[in-house]
Amino acid sequence: MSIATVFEVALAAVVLGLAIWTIAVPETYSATVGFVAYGLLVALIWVRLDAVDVALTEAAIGGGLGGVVLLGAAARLRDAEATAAERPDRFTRLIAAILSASIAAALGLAILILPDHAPTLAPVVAANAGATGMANPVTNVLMAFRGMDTMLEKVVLLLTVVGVWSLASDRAWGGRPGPHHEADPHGVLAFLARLLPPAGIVVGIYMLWTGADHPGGAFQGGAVLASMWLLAIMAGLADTPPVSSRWLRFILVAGPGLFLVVGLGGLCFGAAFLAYPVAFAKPLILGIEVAMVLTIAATLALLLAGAPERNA
Amino acid sequence: MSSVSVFGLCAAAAVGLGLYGLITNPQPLRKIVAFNLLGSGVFLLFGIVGRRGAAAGVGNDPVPQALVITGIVVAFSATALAIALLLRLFHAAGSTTLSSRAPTSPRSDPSGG
Amino acid sequence: MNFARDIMTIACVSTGAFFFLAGTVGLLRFPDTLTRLHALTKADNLGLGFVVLGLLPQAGGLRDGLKLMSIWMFALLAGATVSQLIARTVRRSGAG
Amino acid sequence: MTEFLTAAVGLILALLALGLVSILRGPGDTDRMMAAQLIGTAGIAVLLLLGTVTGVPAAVDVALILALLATFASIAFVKKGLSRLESDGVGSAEDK
Amino acid sequence: MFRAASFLCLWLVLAGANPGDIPAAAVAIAAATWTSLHLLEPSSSRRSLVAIARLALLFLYHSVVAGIDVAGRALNPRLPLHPGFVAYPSRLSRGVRQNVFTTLTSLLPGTVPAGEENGHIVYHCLDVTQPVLDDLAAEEAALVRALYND
Amino acid sequence: MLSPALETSAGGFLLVLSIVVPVAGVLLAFALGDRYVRLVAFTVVPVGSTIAAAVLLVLPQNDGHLAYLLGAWPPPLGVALRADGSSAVMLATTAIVICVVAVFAASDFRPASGNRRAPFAFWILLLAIWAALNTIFVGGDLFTLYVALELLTFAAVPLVSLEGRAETLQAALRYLLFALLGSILYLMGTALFYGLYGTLDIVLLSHRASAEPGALIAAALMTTGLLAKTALFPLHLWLPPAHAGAPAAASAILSGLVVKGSFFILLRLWFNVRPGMSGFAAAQFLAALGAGAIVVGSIVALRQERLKLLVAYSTLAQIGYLFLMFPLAFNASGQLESGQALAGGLLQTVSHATAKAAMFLAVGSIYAGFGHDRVTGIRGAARALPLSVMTFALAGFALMGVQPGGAALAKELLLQETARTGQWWWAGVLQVGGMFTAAYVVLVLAHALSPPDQPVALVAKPPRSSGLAALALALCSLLLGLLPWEPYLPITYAAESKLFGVEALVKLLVTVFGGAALAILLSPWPHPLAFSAAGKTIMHLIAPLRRTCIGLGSLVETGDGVLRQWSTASISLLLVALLLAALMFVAN
Repeated sequence: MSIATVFEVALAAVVLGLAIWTIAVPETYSATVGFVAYGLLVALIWVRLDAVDVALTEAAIGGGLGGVVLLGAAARLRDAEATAAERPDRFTRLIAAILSASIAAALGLAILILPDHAPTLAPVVAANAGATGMANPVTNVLMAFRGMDTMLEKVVLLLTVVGVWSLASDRAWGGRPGPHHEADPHGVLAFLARLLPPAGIVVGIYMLWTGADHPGGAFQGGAVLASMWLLAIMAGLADTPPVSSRWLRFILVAGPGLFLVVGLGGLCFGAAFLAYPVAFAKPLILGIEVAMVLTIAATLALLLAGAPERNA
Repeated sequence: MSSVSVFGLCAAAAVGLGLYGLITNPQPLRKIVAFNLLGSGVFLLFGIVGRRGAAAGVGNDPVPQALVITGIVVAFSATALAIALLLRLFHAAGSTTLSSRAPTSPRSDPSGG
Repeated sequence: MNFARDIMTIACVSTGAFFFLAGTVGLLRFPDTLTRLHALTKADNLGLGFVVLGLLPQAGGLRDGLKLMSIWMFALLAGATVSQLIARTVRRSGAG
Repeated sequence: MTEFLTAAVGLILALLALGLVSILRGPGDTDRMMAAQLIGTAGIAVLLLLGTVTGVPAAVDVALILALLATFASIAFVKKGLSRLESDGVGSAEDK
Repeated sequence: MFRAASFLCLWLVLAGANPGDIPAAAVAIAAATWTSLHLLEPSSSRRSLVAIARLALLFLYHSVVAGIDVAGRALNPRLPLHPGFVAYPSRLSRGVRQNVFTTLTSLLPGTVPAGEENGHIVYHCLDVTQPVLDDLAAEEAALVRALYND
Repeated sequence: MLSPALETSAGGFLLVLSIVVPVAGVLLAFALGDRYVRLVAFTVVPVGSTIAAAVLLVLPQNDGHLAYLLGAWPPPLGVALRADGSSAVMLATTAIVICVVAVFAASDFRPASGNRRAPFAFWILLLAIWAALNTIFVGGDLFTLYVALELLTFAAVPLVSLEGRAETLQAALRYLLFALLGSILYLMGTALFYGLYGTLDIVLLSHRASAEPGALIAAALMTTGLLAKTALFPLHLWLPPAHAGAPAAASAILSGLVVKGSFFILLRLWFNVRPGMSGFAAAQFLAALGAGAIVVGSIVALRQERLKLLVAYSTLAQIGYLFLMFPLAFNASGQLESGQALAGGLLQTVSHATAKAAMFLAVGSIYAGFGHDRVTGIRGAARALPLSVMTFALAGFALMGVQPGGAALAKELLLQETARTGQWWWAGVLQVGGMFTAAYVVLVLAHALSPPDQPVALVAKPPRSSGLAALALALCSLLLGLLPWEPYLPITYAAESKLFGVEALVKLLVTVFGGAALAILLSPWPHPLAFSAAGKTIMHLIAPLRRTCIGLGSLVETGDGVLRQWSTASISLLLVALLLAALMFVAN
């Protein structure tokens, strides 16, 4: 075994250990902490697999924001743990373990016996990069070759917002999402929330901009911006806007909306729906991405904030 | 063992663990955590597939990468929606159990609809 | 020249690893949360600093080096503020 | 050089794992608040080294994101911990 | 202006100097500066660059010493710890100034600020037998010279 | 069946529009805010329906298939949209049901009323479901189908909990979690397919895929995931509470359309991706689960006190019905063939979509009128709410296979196939299924038609437009058998010829009387029949038999309760996956 393999085995072991902790630990709060750690470390695996775009997304959304959502719920649901139903009996657990292990084994087998010739689209993607003028192949796939998936996935995000908002009580409809955070304006938290967000904004926009040619893109940038906004909200320096705010709604549909408009433009004047004219491909895609980064940042932050709870 | 096999087995194990947790953990929140674990295992599977498909100049097939990014965002949305439902359920019912059979028992509350 | 750079990298990264080791030992040995907090924030931040220092010679240019430094600064700022927050919480909750 | 750096990555990773064991073991939630902080420093170190070893310059960007998001997660840890302590009747300086 | 320049520096460090980047850089810097001014009002006191540089060096030096200090204690078989709390009466006004001070001193060897009580900053120390209060006073003086020399 | 051509066909842009128009509606409604959502929805619905009609018109002129390359990128790099006859039929069905539900809900979800939250969510989610379903029907790529499937789930779940009561929230959460489990299994299979063949395009996969172990595992995982989303017995834990708890208009969409989305993807997977891969044994297994669904779903439905739950359990049984066609679709060489059996299955799908939606709407009106929906408490409904009871009756007739309904035609087609392939046992299941359907329809009608003890005082009078819309939908379902299907589905059977024969009448009578007998024997509630003297004597005579049957029924209900526990259901899910994989391995 080479030293690199030793490292890989160690990384896999740490990640799996955290996964086991997350599943096995009796207390929910500890499990969510374990999951955040897991998510952040899985990003290392993605770097090792040479998929930096995914590593960025996993670190930002999978581990970071996703973990924080879970953590917030765990903190709010502490009292519910006692009333929750008891664990299934030992027999059920045994059967579940056997079956899960069989599925995992089947999957492992399927991976190990994948054919040697390894079909790939990587050369085709590289060969067609010229059509968009961007050097990052992942951005090309997301925005051009599989643009439909990306657009629909933005609609999924929007629907999630609708779904979360629809859980508000009728009284709070139109109000501000999430609990009100009040913190000492002279405290350390407020201090950090004054210093970090501007730098975070630069980093977020950099992430978006560099996504054209290097790993990065709208999701990653949006996630950074969202976390900075939330930081300011948690420190009591900002508040979530009321859900009836027209500006907010406009920003939430800007990304998919622009995507749709550009796509329809392609349908009317160009080759096909979502086909970009070669000369304008890069500016068009960047324009969509700028709109999307705003949409994503607002959506992610609002999803973390939750349903409307307070009157505006 | 190549990195593909190591991480491939890791992905399969994460899937197994996630499934087990999803079945046996009684609290819904733990099920959601387990679902996220399961999801990340499946995403790693895509990563393995993409790594095998690495071509000259590209370390990992970009198509599976793009699929995973989409998948991560969808999984995050699912988590957010499930958590919101769970919190609202806790608020409305005072508990978060999923095992109640009240809605389908023959003599349930007639006011329900 | 190349050799000197490698020597410096090896020395600095080793030092960094040493501080990580010390931090982890501290985490394992120290008796309570607040003392463990010291171990975590101080030793690990220094360890990261040395790793960054060790990687500077391997970095492509001045910009990459500065980028590494700025990451360290972010980590330092985070460590300094978060440790205060945790310390406050611990003191208030009486667990320290 | 590559072997040395890989070994360093492995060492720091192992230390990170040990640290996580110690933190997650508890005993209190306040210990667990440090987890994201630990990953924020050790994880960044691993990432930076890994980026140099495997020749993936963009790993630095991942480290940057990790630094920001780990800080954010740490704050969330503390904040959620605080709100819980409050509900237990223990006031805190940070939350009014 | 000072802030805009520092964000420009951050952008240049992250993305490099590339003429094609100018629009993005401009947007980033404008947004960051606006946010920064919104979140934190500019202070009026004079700053001395030399003193800031000295402060930075002091800061680096302290963090190195702090790391070595903790490492030494952790690896020492006898585990020489005398943990406890110390209250330090700071002359700095509450708010950003005091926060800067606590943030800096959290990197001093053996101290972590753990909140405040009766106008004093409470520090948790690894070793209360060390001259913690004197070190803190020296640090405060350096900080005042650098940033808050009204 | 799907177009093999890798280029855009003449009317292909219609496929894009069928997705884009509802999506644009979602975005516009969200941006404009509470006051305009309904207006936007009422603008989008006619436009979308026109597009569906246009697809129906254009398709036959293009040899029965349409294709569109998004961004002009050919697969495997790009994503193609494709439509065949079945897509066109499903597009049209969806458009019709959505139209009717929109008319029905127009008064319920008025944005002007005090509560603005529910209308806002309802209309946006309605449009989103439409977009998701259309994407599923025309999507040509397994991952695009995954995104569409998630879109569907994310739109359907909030509909369940629209009223915000604790039990509906719980139902929504169960639904979401189980659906997520299903979609992640689907995604696993997708990853394996890409790893094996380097494409996710359905047509390209159909050329490349072969029955190798990895592909079989992938197919088993994907099938199971889709079964969980379709709520095939025993993976149905989420369906009854979710479909019974939602508002009537939402239930109609959920029961009529949403479960058909995952079912349609399953059809694509089995019939298009690799017809030879999914073996005969696995198909028998699916059909066996379907038979189980018919028996358990119907028996438990008969035992429900609440009408909405009864209808929800009937959905469960009807979903089982859809799976009976799988073993009948094999040709002589052991390959799945897109022939008459598939046509029958699709017809069954269309018929159930329209009839069940109408049924839920009718039940919703009854619920609104009476203020409750207890089966035993709706006596006199026929006089008080004639329109709703008539709708329920017509939809019920359509479901149980009365000529010239779609279900009747589908049943005839499937019976022919059982004869062709010599699988007589499925013919028996088909007949019994019709009888069970008749049982609960007769049960409800018997209660609704019997005179009340005291004059019925309605809590609220449902608007006439709603009632008429539902009635139109039920009628539509009952007349499906008369439509010309040839351009879209390979149906050579002439329904008109047997419309009024003696044979049809006998069949009808057998079904109805069988159903009535089953209803008397299995329903634990006091029968309206028992109030007449003759009825009392009969009831007295069969009392011991009835006690036994009710005992059996309660046993089935207990078993259903066990199966609907989370751990049991998810264990069954894994078992189904492993069994499917094993059966596929055996076959190959």
